[in-house]
Amino acid sequence: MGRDSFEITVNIVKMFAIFLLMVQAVPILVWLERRGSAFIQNRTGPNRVGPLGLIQLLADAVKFLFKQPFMPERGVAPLYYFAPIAALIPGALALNAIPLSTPIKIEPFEMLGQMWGPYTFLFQGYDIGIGIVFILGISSLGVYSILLAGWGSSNKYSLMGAVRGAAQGISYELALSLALVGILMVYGTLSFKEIVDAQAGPLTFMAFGKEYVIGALPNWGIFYQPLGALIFFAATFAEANRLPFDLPEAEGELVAGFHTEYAGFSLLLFYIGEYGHMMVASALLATFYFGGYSIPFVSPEAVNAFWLAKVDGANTAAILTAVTHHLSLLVRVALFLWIFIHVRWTLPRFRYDQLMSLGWKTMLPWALANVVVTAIWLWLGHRT
Amino acid sequence: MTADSLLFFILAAMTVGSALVVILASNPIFCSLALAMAMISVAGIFASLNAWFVAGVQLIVYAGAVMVLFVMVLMLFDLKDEVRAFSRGLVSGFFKIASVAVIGGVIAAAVWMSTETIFSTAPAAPTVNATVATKQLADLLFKKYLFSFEAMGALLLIIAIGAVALSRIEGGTHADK
Amino acid sequence: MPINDALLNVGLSHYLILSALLFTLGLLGVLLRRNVIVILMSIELMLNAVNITFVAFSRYSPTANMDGQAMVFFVMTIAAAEAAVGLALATTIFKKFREVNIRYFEHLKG
Amino acid sequence: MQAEFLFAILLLAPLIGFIINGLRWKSKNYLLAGSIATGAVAISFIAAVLVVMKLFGADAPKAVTVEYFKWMAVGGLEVPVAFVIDHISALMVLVVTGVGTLIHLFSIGYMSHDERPSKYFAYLNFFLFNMLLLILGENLLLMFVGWEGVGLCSYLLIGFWFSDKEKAAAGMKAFVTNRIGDAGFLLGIFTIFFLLGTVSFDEIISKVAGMPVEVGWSGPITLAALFLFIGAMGKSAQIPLYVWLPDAMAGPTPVSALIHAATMVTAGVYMIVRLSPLFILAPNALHVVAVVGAATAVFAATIGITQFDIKKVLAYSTVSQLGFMFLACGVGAFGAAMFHLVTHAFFKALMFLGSGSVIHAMHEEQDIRKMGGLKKYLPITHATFVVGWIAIIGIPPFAGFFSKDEILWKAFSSPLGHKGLWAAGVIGAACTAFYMTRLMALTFWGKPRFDEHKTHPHEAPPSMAIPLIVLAILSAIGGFMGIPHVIGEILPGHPGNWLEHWLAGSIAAPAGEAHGSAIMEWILMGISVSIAGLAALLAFSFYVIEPDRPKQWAARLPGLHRLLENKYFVDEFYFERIINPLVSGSKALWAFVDVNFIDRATFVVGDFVRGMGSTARTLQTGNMQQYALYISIAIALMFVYLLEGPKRLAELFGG
Repeated sequence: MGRDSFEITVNIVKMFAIFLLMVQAVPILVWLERRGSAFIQNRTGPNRVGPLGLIQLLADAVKFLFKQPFMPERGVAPLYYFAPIAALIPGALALNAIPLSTPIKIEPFEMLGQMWGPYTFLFQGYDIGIGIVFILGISSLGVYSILLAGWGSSNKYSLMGAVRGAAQGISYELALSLALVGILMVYGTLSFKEIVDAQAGPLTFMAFGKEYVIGALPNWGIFYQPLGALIFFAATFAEANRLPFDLPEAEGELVAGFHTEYAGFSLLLFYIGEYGHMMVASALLATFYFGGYSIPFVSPEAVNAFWLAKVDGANTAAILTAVTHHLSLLVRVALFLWIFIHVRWTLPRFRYDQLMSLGWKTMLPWALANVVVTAIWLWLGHRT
Repeated sequence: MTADSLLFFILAAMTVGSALVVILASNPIFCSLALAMAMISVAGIFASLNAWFVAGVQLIVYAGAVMVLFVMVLMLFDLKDEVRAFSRGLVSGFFKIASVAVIGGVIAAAVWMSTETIFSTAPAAPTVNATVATKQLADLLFKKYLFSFEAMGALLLIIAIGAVALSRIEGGTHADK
Repeated sequence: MPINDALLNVGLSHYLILSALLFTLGLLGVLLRRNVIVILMSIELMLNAVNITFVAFSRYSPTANMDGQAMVFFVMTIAAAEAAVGLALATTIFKKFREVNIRYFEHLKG
Repeated sequence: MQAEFLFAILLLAPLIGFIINGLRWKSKNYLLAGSIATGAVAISFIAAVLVVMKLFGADAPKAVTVEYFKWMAVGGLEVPVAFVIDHISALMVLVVTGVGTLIHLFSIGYMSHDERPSKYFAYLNFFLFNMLLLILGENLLLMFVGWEGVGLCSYLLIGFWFSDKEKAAAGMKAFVTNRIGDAGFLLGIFTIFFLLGTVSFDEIISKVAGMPVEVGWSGPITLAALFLFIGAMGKSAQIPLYVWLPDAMAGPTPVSALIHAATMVTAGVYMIVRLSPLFILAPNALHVVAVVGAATAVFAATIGITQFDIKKVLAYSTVSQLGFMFLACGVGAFGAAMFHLVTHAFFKALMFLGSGSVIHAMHEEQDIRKMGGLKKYLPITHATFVVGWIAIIGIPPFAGFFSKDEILWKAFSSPLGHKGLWAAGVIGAACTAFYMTRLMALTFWGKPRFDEHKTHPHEAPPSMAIPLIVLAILSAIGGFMGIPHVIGEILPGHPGNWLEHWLAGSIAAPAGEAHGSAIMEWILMGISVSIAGLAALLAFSFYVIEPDRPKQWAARLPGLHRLLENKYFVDEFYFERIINPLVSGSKALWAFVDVNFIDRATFVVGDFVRGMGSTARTLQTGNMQQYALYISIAIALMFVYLLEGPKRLAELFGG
């Protein structure tokens, strides 16, 4: 009983912490987006409030919080108010399922006159065995927030945006899932941790029963699944409703799409949901195709040994090891987030028919081809 | 044990509650959203039965695709609250509810009588790692049930063609042309 | 205490009774509602009830038996197919009558 | 390579060819269609060779079996989709795919002027797929699927030029006649399943292994064997179900070569050889097989003497040769039957293709009275035809000699044999020699009887010549795989009877001592060869030296000639005695019984039902929820009944 409740408490705390992490990253990303877009468009961007305009975030947050919340007269209150909350759930749940660093093995120690541990602290919200399927299932729920918002606002533009968003979500989820099937076939597991572990060391190919090692490259998924990575990357844009796939909120056609009628805090929640989606996508991209939290060519044991030599106490070293790996993941996530932002301010928006034909006629067949080619490649690799 | 049973009762309550909303709500949009909720709860129930992969697929297929389709179609129809959501007819209504009650009662009674001690836990099979279980499932689907699996593929293709053909008809079943 | 026992030990029969409940609710929906789409949704409810029994039996069979879970996939496929055709039919009816009442299907009697 | 993989290629290559050509059935590009089809069969042939290689070697298995998936499981019957290649089917599969490839190649040239080449090649490929299913299927049901499939393809190809009513009717005749045989085959399968509880060849053979030989006529195994033989009769054109095969010549000639000479019609023989351990237990059934076979051999050969259509002659020859194979089966010489099947496939395919080449050259002329002297126009066709001719009349050392002679010897010496059977065989062989020589003489030798200014016969293109040459070589040397012991002993190196050795493990042999000595075999061999030679010489003198003699003889024996020329009036007999009485009887029944009794009864029933219906019609409101209500009420009642609801309620409340 004691053990269970401790576990439950730890998990709840972790989930909450990761949720907060997601929320707290949003202002930084907003700032980055504004500065970045200004940089791309040869403008200055926010630069008055605080150094580099950093305090602008705080001002924005205050503005959002103090705006008067209101609802369209003929809106459907339960749906209208639930939609922004629903926008947060998939992102937060998905981010919780991704391992953000190596597990921390805490040796027994004494604190407050009591022995604690040993305990293995997982650096993720919860370890769910079927990680990939879970992520797909959760992210497929993302369209509900758009649909609810669209219907609840009782606004023509909102509804059109919502229907567009739903159709787009369903369409691109196919390509997304099929791209992940390739990963599934290569690694033969649904668990994120095992996928990350499998990407350690130098690049190792199996061909006709023989092993070929390419020492200069890390053993990352992108070398096994280049096409899959491309499709996954493109589909995540559509799933996150980012430009060039932001048809649901196309401001030129639909005012602001599904969140036309939202303002203030509830609009902020939508933003958090969108950025959360991007964060999840970046973390997944890093996990599946770029080695996750692992550091190229350096094993976690080596990092641990390094910290053991620097500091005293195994637990401190273990924590520092986890932090190091976490930073390694964060570097990748930041890089991908920047790519998300850069693409948004570089590419024009698709037309709706182009979007659909890209999804169904280009990405889906290629994703299928990727699955078939992967199957043949694996079959060839393991036969002599 | 307590945490598990608590989870089950919460999920069961959610499922039944959403199902009730599905059949009682007068606005079809609420019906469909409640059904989506029910699907998610059923996914939770699958998870509580250690059928992780099935739960995931339930989320992806039912909650993520089928229900979104329903909601989308309903939104496009722009249906308002229905004045008469239920079919009329006192006698047939009585028979309907009575027959359903009998079916439900009989199933419940059957479950009640079929297990020796109704509330004692049946010996559950040993739980296995989710990845291993998924592999077993794949083995079944791609070996034992391969033919059915392929047949399902053919069925889906036919359905896709049929649905497209149906929706391209102009003016419904009694078109003038 | 049987009641206490029933609350604390969740077993096969709990799932079966839940499934029976869902099934009857779905059946009620099919019999009573007038909106075609809601009827389709009630059918989905019934199919889900069946799925629960499949998975429950698979979990509580004495040997680790995954056949029940495999069946769920087939049920899901059928359900998806049924939803697709049902919605296409509903759309056709809607185009004609601007409503999706089940009574318009009486015209199919011929 | 993996056996699963090879079997899949072997079977699927023709199927894929069929699908491709079937999807582009409107195309008139005969070269592309033909290349696809030929390529598919060639791939199949290579796969077959690779599979058969597995059977060679010191520790090679006796059979390679591959099971793909369960087809059906009903009660005690479990039928997997499994394929087997053993020493019997190896022989057959090589012949079918090998000869099939050559005939496909030949067809490219032959069908070059046709309207629908894609359809033709699609059918041909589909035929091969079904044939392979028939040969390789590991159980009777799978074999039956192939059996029906080849029947269907045969029907489609006989009636390929269906705009001609007669040809369409020929297809129908083949189909219907085959159905009679198929019913017998199906009954045979049922009997076997009833008897042994299985349809798998392997299990059938292992189950009958220990059974005693059945004496008498009413034993279950005899019954099963006779039923199966009826099936074989239909497919392999034996008396009395042979009538469809001569008419089947309405189809394109390569089809006649492939389906109605080399492969499909031998399916009956193959089936009996396959089940030889079962047949050997029913000597009475085997006697029937032998007598029917011998009778067919003689009967068809005598008809062949008077026919004037080049393909009809060959068709009757095929029927007659099939009779020889059944004769071999009937005397328990299953190896000899297989041997003759293989050599016959070579030389009869050769002769059919040769006749195709002749018909092609003569602009669709099939009457040999209007040919003659084609030797100088068609040198390659003539040369290869000569090889086939020598092979079929049994002149050593060509293929036909070895196989036919082995059959005759076995008919004489086997414990199941009889001198009468041997004599019938010799007469059949003599007739064969006579009519084949006649065919040669009328077609290729003598003076041209067609207008040389109007018709310009031309030699076949290479795509048609190559198959002819390859088949001629095979017809010439094919016999060496089964050299009789007596000849082997005097040859240098003492070659053994390779085929007999190869098949020994897979087929059954009759119990009992063979009678007759080596000297006897030499004498009989001499007799049969010399009789055949004499018959050939006689025909040569009749048709080349003194072309008037046949007419005189026909005038001298008008009755016999009329009988033979009209094929013993069998078709007429069937029409007069079976079909017409059936039709008129049915008419009488219709006029009296049907109108007066059955119609009355049905009207009464109909009125009753209509009355019921108009009452029940009110139930069909079109209201789907009402329908659902009926269903749910029915389910509720069913549940209550199944769970003994009333009883339980009574228990609950009554005490």
